[in-house]
Amino acid sequence: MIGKEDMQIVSHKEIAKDIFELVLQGELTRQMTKPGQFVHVKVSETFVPLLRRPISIARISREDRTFTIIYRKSGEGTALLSSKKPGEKADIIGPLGNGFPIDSSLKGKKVLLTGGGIGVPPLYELSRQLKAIGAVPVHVLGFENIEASFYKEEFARLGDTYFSTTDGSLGVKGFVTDAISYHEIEFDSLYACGPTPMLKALETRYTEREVYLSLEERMGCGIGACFACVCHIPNDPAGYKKVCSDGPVFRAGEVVLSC
Amino acid sequence: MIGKEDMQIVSHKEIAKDIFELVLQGELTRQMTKPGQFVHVKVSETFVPLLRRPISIARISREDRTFTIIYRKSGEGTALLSSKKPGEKADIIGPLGNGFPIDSSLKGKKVLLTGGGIGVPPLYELSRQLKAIGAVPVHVLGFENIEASFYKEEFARLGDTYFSTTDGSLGVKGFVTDAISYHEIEFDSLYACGPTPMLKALETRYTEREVYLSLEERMGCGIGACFACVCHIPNDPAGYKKVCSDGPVFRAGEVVLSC
Amino acid sequence: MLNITLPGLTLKNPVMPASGCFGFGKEFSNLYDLNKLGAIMIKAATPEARFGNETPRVAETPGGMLNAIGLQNPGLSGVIQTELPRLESFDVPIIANVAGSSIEDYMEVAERISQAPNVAALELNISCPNVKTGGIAFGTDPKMAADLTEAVKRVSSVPVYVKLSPNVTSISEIAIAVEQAGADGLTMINTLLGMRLDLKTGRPVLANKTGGLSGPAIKPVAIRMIHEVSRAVSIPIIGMGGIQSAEDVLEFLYAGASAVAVGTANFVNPFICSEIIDELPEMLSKYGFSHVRECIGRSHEDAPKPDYHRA
Amino acid sequence: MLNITLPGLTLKNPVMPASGCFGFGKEFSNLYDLNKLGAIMIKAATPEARFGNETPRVAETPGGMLNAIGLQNPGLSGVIQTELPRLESFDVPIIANVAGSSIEDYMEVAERISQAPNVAALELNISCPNVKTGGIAFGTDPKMAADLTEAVKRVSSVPVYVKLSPNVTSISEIAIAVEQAGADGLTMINTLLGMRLDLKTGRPVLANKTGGLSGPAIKPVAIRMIHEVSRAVSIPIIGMGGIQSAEDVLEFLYAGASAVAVGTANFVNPFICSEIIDELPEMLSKYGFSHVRECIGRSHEDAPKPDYHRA
Ligand SMILES: Cc1cc2nc3c(=O)[nH]c(=O)nc-3n(C[C@H](O)[C@H](O)[C@H](O)COP(=O)(O)OP(=O)(O)OC[C@H]3O[C@@H](n4cnc5c(N)ncnc54)[C@H](O)[C@@H]3O)c2cc1C
Ligand SMILES: Cc1cc2nc3c(=O)[nH]c(=O)nc-3n(C[C@H](O)[C@H](O)[C@H](O)COP(=O)(O)OP(=O)(O)OC[C@H]3O[C@@H](n4cnc5c(N)ncnc54)[C@H](O)[C@@H]3O)c2cc1C
Ligand SMILES: Cc1cc2nc3c(=O)[nH]c(=O)nc-3n(C[C@H](O)[C@H](O)[C@H](O)COP(=O)(O)O)c2cc1C
Ligand SMILES: Cc1cc2nc3c(=O)[nH]c(=O)nc-3n(C[C@H](O)[C@H](O)[C@H](O)COP(=O)(O)O)c2cc1C
Ligand code: FES
Ligand code: FES
Repeated sequence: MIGKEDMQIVSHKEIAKDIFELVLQGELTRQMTKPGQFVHVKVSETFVPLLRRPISIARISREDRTFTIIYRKSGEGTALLSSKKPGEKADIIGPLGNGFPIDSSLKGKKVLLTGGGIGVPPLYELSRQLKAIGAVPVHVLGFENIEASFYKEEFARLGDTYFSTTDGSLGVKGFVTDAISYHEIEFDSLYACGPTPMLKALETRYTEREVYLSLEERMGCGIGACFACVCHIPNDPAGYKKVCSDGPVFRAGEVVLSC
Repeated sequence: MIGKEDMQIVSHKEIAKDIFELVLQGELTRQMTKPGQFVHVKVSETFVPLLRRPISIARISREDRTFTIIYRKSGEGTALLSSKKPGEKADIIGPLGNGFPIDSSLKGKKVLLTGGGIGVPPLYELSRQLKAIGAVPVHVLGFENIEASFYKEEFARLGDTYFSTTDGSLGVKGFVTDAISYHEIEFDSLYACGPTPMLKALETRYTEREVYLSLEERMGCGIGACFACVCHIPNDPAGYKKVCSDGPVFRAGEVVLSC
Repeated sequence: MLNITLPGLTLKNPVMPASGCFGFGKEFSNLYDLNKLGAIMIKAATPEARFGNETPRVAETPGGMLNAIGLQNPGLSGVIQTELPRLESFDVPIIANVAGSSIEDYMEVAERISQAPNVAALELNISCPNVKTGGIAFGTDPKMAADLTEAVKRVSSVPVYVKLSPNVTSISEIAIAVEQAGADGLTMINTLLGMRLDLKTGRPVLANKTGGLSGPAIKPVAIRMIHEVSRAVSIPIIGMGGIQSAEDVLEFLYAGASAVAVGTANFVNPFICSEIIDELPEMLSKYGFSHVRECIGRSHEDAPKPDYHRA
Repeated sequence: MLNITLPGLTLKNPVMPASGCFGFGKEFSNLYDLNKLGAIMIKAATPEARFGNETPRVAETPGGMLNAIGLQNPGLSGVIQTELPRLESFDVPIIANVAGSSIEDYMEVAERISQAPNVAALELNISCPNVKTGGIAFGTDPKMAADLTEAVKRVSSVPVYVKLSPNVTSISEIAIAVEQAGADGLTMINTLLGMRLDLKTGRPVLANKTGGLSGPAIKPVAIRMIHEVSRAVSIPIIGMGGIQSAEDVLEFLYAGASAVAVGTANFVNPFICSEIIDELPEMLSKYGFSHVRECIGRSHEDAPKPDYHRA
C-alpha cells in the first residue's frame, strides 16, 4: 500500500563527494518489500520546488522500521534535501513502483547486478535479498571516479564486486561493460540500473540472458496518474508503459529505450 | 548607509505569546543610529514568500555589534522567521527610514512614548536614547492582553510606565488614550507608534503639542523605489510621502492618516 | 454545509480533482475512498487512442510546473469500456473531459460519452495548449468556441461545461459567447502557455517545446479571471488554478466560483482533495460561514447573485 | 565579453533595471555605482504629475507579487527638470518609459523627453494594467498599438521600443504590428493581470482590485513569449519577467532576447543588478561562451539570426 508519512530522519551523512546517505524511520517502512521500488520525497516545506523527487530505496530494515536512500546532490531539490538534519522530518510517499523480480528459482544462480552512479543504490537491497534466498550476487559498479564511489565494502560483503570509473581511478577505466568483459564475468541473469546508454548497451549485448533494467524518467506524480513518465513499447504506436507505476523495472525489450 | 548583510543570529526567543525577540550581530549594526528606523528581513532562502518583511529596530548595541528586533508571529513570513535558530544567518537590509528626531533641546523635557502592540518595540531604543541625552521618558504601552505584553520591566527601568489592555488584564482597560487620561499624564512632546486608529486618536487629541507618529504600510522595496507605501499629504492631490524612506516617522499633520 | 447543486451535478461538497491530474481515478482509489469527492473530472478523451507528446513532458518552474502530456488517452472506446465502468462503484458524479481535432471529433466523443450511466456532465476542453490541432484553437476565438458549444449541446445528453483558456485578450468575451451558445456552465482556468529552457543545451526542456503552466504560480491569474467572468455571465463556474489548501478554495469561491477543482496539487500530495474536504467545515466556521454557498461571489460587494446561488 | 549594441543603445552589458522597479535611480545610487549598469529604464512619465492608485498597492502571491501603483510620477516637467539631470553624472544610457491616456499624451511625453541629453531610447508603455485609460488598452489591439507607435516615431528624436503586454491572445500579432509601424525594438513582458482576495474580508487585497503579476512566477510565460516573438519579428527584444539570477539572464538570451531587464528582484535584493553583472562573465565561461552575443536565440536551432546579432 502506498502511504504518505512525515518520517523521522535518523541519520544523514555525506558518504562520498556530493553523495548523501539518508536513513528514515517510520511506519511506511512496513510497506516496503521489493528491491527496486522508490519513494517520492518532498524536499521543502514550501512549494518551491513544487514537485517531489523520486529516489530509490537502497536498504530496508523492517526490524527498526528504517530504510535508507542514497542520493547525489545535483540540482535545487537535492541541495535542499541535503540540508535536512537528524531529528527533523521528511515528507515521504511510497513505496512506489514495481521492483526487481525475485523468486526461489534464482536459488544457486549467479546474478549479475550492474549499476552506474546513482543507479547503484537500489542494487544494494536487491543484493541483500538475492543473497537471502540463496542466489549468488556479483556486482559491477560504475562511477565517475573514486571520489564519487560509495558502498564498496558493503557490496563486497555480499559477493564479488568489480568497479569501473570514467578516469580509471578505481577498477577498470571505462564503462561497466568494459569491466564485465575485462573480468570475464559469467552469470545467469542480469539486473541493472543506471543511465539509459548503459542500459541500452547491456540490453543489446546480452540478448540471450534474462535481463531486467530499472529506468529513470522525469516524473510528476510518481503514482501513475499524470502520464509524465511514459515510454513507448515496441510495435504499438499508441501503446505505452509508465515508468513510475508499470516500472521502474522492466524486462529487457519490454519498453523502447530512448526515453 | 543602507547595507545588506547575512547577519548572525545570536539569540532568538519567544518572550510573550507569539512575540519573538531576535538578536542579530554584524557590521550593519554600525550603520544604525536613530531610533524608529527599521530593517527589511528576508524570511526564507527561496522566493516564497518573495518580499522582505519590515521590522523596527528595538535596541542597538554598538559595542558588541548586535541589534534586537521584536516581532509578532502572524502570517506566513513571520512564522518562517520564527523557526530560525541561533547560529543560523538572517539576510537583512538596513537601516531603513528616518527615525524619531532627537536632539539636545529635549534635555529635561518630559517625552511621552506611546505604543500599541507591535508598535511598542521601536520605543525601547527611543527611550534609551532619550534618557541618554537627559530627557525624561514616560511610557504608555497598549497590548491586547497581559499574555501578549512584553518588555514591561525593561521600560520601567527607563522611566514611568503605564499600560492599557483591551481586556483589562494589565493596566487600564481600553486604549492607550484611556490610560493617558486615567493617569492624567503631562508631557511636552509625544512620540507614538502603533495602529493607525491609535495614531489618529492621538493626533486629533494633542494638537497643541509636538507629536511624532510612526506609520505602517505594506511595502515592496523598503528603500523608496517602488512607490508601494505612499501616503497622501494635506492639500496637494498629486503630493505624497513614502512611509519607507520619507518616514516611517512623520510630524503630526504632515501626512493624511488614512493609509 | 458543503453541498452544492449545479446543472447536472449534485455535489456533496464543492471539491473535485481537475481533469488530467487524476487519471481515471484508478490510482487514487487505492489511496482513499473516492466517495468523499464532490465529483471527478476525468482525463480528456479523444475519438482515437493517443500516445501524446514525447518525453520529457513535465518541467518545474518557480511555484509551478509545465506539462505537455498532449492528451494521451485510451480513446473513446477505451474510456467507455474500461475506465468509466470502474468508476461506477462510486457514488460520485463524473465530469467527462471532451477533446478532439475537429468539431466532428468533439461531437462524436460528446454524444457517446454523455450516454455513459455515470457521466453527469461534460467539460469541453477547448483550451489544451499542448496539441497541434483543435484544443486551444477553439478556445481563443469566440465564434469557434460558440459554434463548437452549440454543436456539442445538440448531441449531448448531459449539461455541458466549457473549459476556458487563460491565453486570451478577453476571457469574458469567450465566456459570453459560449453562454449564448448554450453552455450550462464554465470551468476555468486551463493552463497558461509557458516554456523553460535547459541552461546546458539552450533548448526547451520539454520535447514539445511549450507546455501548460499550472500550480500556485497561476492562482492570481485564475482569481482575477473568475472574478471578471462571474460578473459577465450568469452560468456557474467551476474554478481551478493553483489550489493547494482549503483557504485557496475559499478564495476561489469568493471570486465567484460555485465549486472548485484541484489539479497539480494532486501530484505533490495525492491525498490533497480528501484533506481539503476534511478541513472545509472548520475553515468555513472560522471565517463565519454556515454553508459554502455563503462564500460564493463575496468579493463582489454589489454583484447580484445569479439565480442558482439563491436556491 | 558583455557589450551589446542595439538601436540607440551602446550597452556595456545586457543588464538593466526594469521600469517602475528602480524609481529614477536615486535610491540605488546610494547603494552602488550606477555606471555598472547596461542601461536604466526609468519609471513611467505622463504629461501631468500623478498620485496613482490608493494603497494597498502591492500584495504577495506564490512566487510573485501584484502591484497596482497606477503610474505615480512627478509628471513630464518634473522628470525632465529634476530626475533626468540627476542621472547625467552617470555614463549610462537612459531608456525613458512613456505613458499617457491618449495618443496626444504619449506624443507630448515622447517628443519632449526624447530631447533630454541622456535619454538614449524610449520605451512605449502600452501595457500598464493598472490605469483606467490608455495603458493596456493600446497594448491589446494591434491597430491601436501600431497607430500609437507610428505617431510616437514621428515625434521622437531617439529609437522607440514598444513594451508588450502578455495579456493577449497573440503577442506575435501585436509585435508584428508595431514592427511594421516602425518600432526599433520591443521590450517584454509587462505584468500579467492578477488578483488576490483577503480571506477575512472577502474583498480584493489591492485597493485597485486587480494588479500586475510580476516575479519568478511569470518567468515561463515570458520565456515562451520571447521565444515566439523573436521568430516573428526581426527587431531586437529586451526581455524581462521574473529574472533573479545570472542563470535567468542566460535563459532569456537563449529565448531570443538581446538584453534583459530586472524588475521585482530589485525589491528583494537592491544590489541584484550589480551582482548579476559581476557574475555574468564566469557564468558565460561555465557554459562555454566567450561573448553574450553567442547566447542570443540559441533555443532556436534553425532560426536565422537577425542582422544585428551578426554584427
Ligand atoms: C525511479 C527513480 C529512482 C531514482 N533513484 C535515485 C537514487 O536512488 N539516487 C539518486 O541520487 N537519484 C535517483 N534518481 C534521480 C533523481 O530523482 C534526480 O537526481 C533528482 O530528482 C534531481 O533533483 P534535483 O532537484 O537535484 O535536480 P533538478 O535538476 O533541479 O531537478 C529538476 C527536475 O528534474 C527532475 N530530474 C532531474 N534529474 C532527473 C533524473 N535523473 N531522473 C528523473 N528526474 C530527474 C527532478 O525530479 C525535478 O523535477 C531516481 C530517479 C528515478 C526516476
Ligand atoms: C516600518 C514598519 C515597521 C514594523 N515594525 C514591526 C515590528 O517591530 N514588529 C512587528 O511585529 N511588526 C512590525 N511591522 C509589521 C510587520 O512588517 C508585519 O507584521 C509583517 O510584515 C507580517 O508579515 P507576515 O508574513 O507574518 O504576514 P502576511 O500577512 O503573510 O504578510 C503578507 C504581506 O503583507 C505585509 N504586511 C502584513 N501585515 C503588515 C503590516 N502590519 N504592515 C506592513 N505590512 C504588512 C507583509 O510585509 C507581506 O508583504 C512593521 C511594519 C512596518 C511597515
Ligand atoms: C499534467 C496535467 C495534465 C492536464 N490534462 C488536462 C486535460 O487532459 N484536460 C483538461 O481540460 N485540462 C488538463 N489539465 C489542466 C488542469 O485540469 C487544470 O485546469 C490546470 O492544471 C490548472 O489547475 P492547477 O493549477 O490546480 O493544476 C492538465 C494539467 C496538468 C498539470
Ligand atoms: C512595482 C512595479 C511597478 C512597475 N511600473 C512600471 C512602469 O511604470 N512602466 C512599465 O513599463 N512597467 C512597469 N512595471 C513592469 C516591470 O517593468 C516589468 O515589466 C515586470 O515587472 C516584469 O518583470 P519582473 O518580473 O522582473 O518584475 C512595474 C512593475 C512593478 C513590480
Ligand atoms: S510520474 Fe505521473 S504517471 Fe508516472
Ligand atoms: S516600500 Fe517601496 S517605496 Fe516604500
